[in-house]
Amino acid sequence: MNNSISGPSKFTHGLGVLGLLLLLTGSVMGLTWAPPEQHMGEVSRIVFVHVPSAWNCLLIFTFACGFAVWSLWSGSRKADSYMVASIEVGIVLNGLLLVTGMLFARPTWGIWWDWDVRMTTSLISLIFFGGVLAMRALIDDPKQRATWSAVAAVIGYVDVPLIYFCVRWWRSLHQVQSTPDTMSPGIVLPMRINAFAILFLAIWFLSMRASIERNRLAAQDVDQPDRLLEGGTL
Amino acid sequence: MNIVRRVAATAILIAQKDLRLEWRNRARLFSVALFGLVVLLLLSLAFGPNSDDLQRAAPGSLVVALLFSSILSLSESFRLEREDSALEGLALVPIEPMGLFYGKFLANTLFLLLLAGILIPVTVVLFVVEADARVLLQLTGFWALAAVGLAAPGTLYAAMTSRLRSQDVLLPLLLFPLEVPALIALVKSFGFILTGDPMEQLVSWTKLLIAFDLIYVALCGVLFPFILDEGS
Amino acid sequence: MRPTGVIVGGWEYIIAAYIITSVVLIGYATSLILRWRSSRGNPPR
Amino acid sequence: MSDPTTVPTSSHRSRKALAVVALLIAGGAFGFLALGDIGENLVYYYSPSELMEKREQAQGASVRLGGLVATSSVEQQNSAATDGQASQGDQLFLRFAVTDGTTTVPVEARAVPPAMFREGIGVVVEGELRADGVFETSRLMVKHDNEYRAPDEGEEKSMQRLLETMQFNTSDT
Repeated sequence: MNNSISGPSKFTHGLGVLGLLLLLTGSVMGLTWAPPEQHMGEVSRIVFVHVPSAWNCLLIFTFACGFAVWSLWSGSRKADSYMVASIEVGIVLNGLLLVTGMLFARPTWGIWWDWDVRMTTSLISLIFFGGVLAMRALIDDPKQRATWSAVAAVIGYVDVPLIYFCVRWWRSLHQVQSTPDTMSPGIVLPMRINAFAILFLAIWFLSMRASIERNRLAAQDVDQPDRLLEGGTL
Repeated sequence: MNIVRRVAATAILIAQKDLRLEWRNRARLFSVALFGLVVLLLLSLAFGPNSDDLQRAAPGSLVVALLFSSILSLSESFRLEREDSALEGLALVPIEPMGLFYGKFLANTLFLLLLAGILIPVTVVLFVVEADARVLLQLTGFWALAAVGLAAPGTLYAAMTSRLRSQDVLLPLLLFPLEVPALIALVKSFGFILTGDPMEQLVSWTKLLIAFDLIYVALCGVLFPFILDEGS
Repeated sequence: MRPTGVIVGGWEYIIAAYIITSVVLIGYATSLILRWRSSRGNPPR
Repeated sequence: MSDPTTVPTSSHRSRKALAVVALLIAGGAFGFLALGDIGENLVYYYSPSELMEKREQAQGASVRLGGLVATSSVEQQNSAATDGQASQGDQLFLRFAVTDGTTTVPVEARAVPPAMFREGIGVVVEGELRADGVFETSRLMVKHDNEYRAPDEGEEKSMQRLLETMQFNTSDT
């Protein structure tokens, strides 16, 4: 058993810093250099935080599902630590996408909230994955915690593809996804920069959160050496 | 194909066992149904006494009462197994884990159907809705579809949360978000059944419910063996 | 007056969105660093 | 299952096969959600044609109507509305018509429209169809398309392109 302290690698720390710098660049570009949209005016600048959060939220929940499957398959602690990290980071981005979405919806659509499919499914994922974290907090045995939260996460993931595709499958208030073809280049560029920025930041978040989880588990092993006999693999 | 037969045999055995236990201890059905009735009573008082308001609130109230009492019944369903470590016992016997799940699931679904048999007529009375036998049957049929989609993740989560502290909070916290599509489909279709379906949408909602049922029933069956492995 | 179809102003929404985003991201990063420090060191909790 | 010491047996393998079959069923159901004609009917709002087809039954029920604001149909009723001070809900602020290219429904809105409201933009209105065929609403939402263009790049969009915003033929996409 490896009891050394776990932490992000130098490369990951670098990625985090790069993400931060990119986010500053993209946001400043978005707030000043990018043109206002022809009808939305200045308010369109909210896309530069809303859309990147949304993309990365869905991506990271997808990671969570992948890690959950890996965790079920192998029982590896690493998989479990990355799964809980992805769920937590996904929740943060999920919250951001909802709040920025509401701030975007009020001036453009005229409402803060409406129960269309996009908004409903996005709220479901937030509540559900929050529930998974709540469940984890109540389980003491690490192996049991890993398995059960992985099982819950896989089922809850059913909602995530719905968030992405619902606007294409069903009529909704939210418009369908934009593509570079439907946007001016001046709007596409800051959005891309911010998308990568939040992705890099999220990778640093994931790595940090997963390290915390592994450190805590290692500390628990020292506390209760009999657990080691059951064979927690790292 | 052998495996399918073994899973089915296990499922039937477990469902029989559960239903027999249920029948011997009818107090459980009684108390869960009574809880549903209390919810209906509270909601009808909250929305009433104007009969127009009541009728408008009827579909939603029925769904809420059904969901609340379902949670009670689901969380009860693993209590017995936990109290005598019976689940661990079952896991030791060479039994098909998937069969164990589908047996529990079957028993829970039937129990939820029984619940509807009590709550639906009461709703019709308390919420002064006009309904003939055909409408009652349609309502029950829709609930049956939703009950399948509720019982599958419900059984799985109940198996997990029954062994945790504060399961009473966790089960609804995990289950209700999953059930939102089913809940919307139910409220809509109950509404259409009770007050008419001008746009002929009932079929689409049925398809949606069936799709969700298939997803949850299949997925939960695959995942259940994992929690059984993690037994004690 | 006929609606023009163009949103004028609305900076309060934009500022709110960017401030909330930065506060959430910075807050989460801080909480991670703090939790990582306490997880790393001395015997548990 | 995760125990590496167990030797895979035939029942092990058949269990795995069963799990794969179950996953395929789940995936198939998901595909059905995507490709089945569910979306067409399971609607968040009706098109003017759909609403008028079922005119008798729809009257008096609370429904959502979605469509494009018809050309030169906008009529401001109450100039006090524009300063944003007037209370919403009771006063009639706006008359316009909602169209899907074939059918047009007149709308009376008792709500201050969002600033993006204009001719040719998509709207979703919540309310009811009166007996005189006018749709009465107090909740007016704008549904814009997925285009983000700088002011100088804006070009006149065809009716066809505008109608795509409303996703009336969702099953074709």
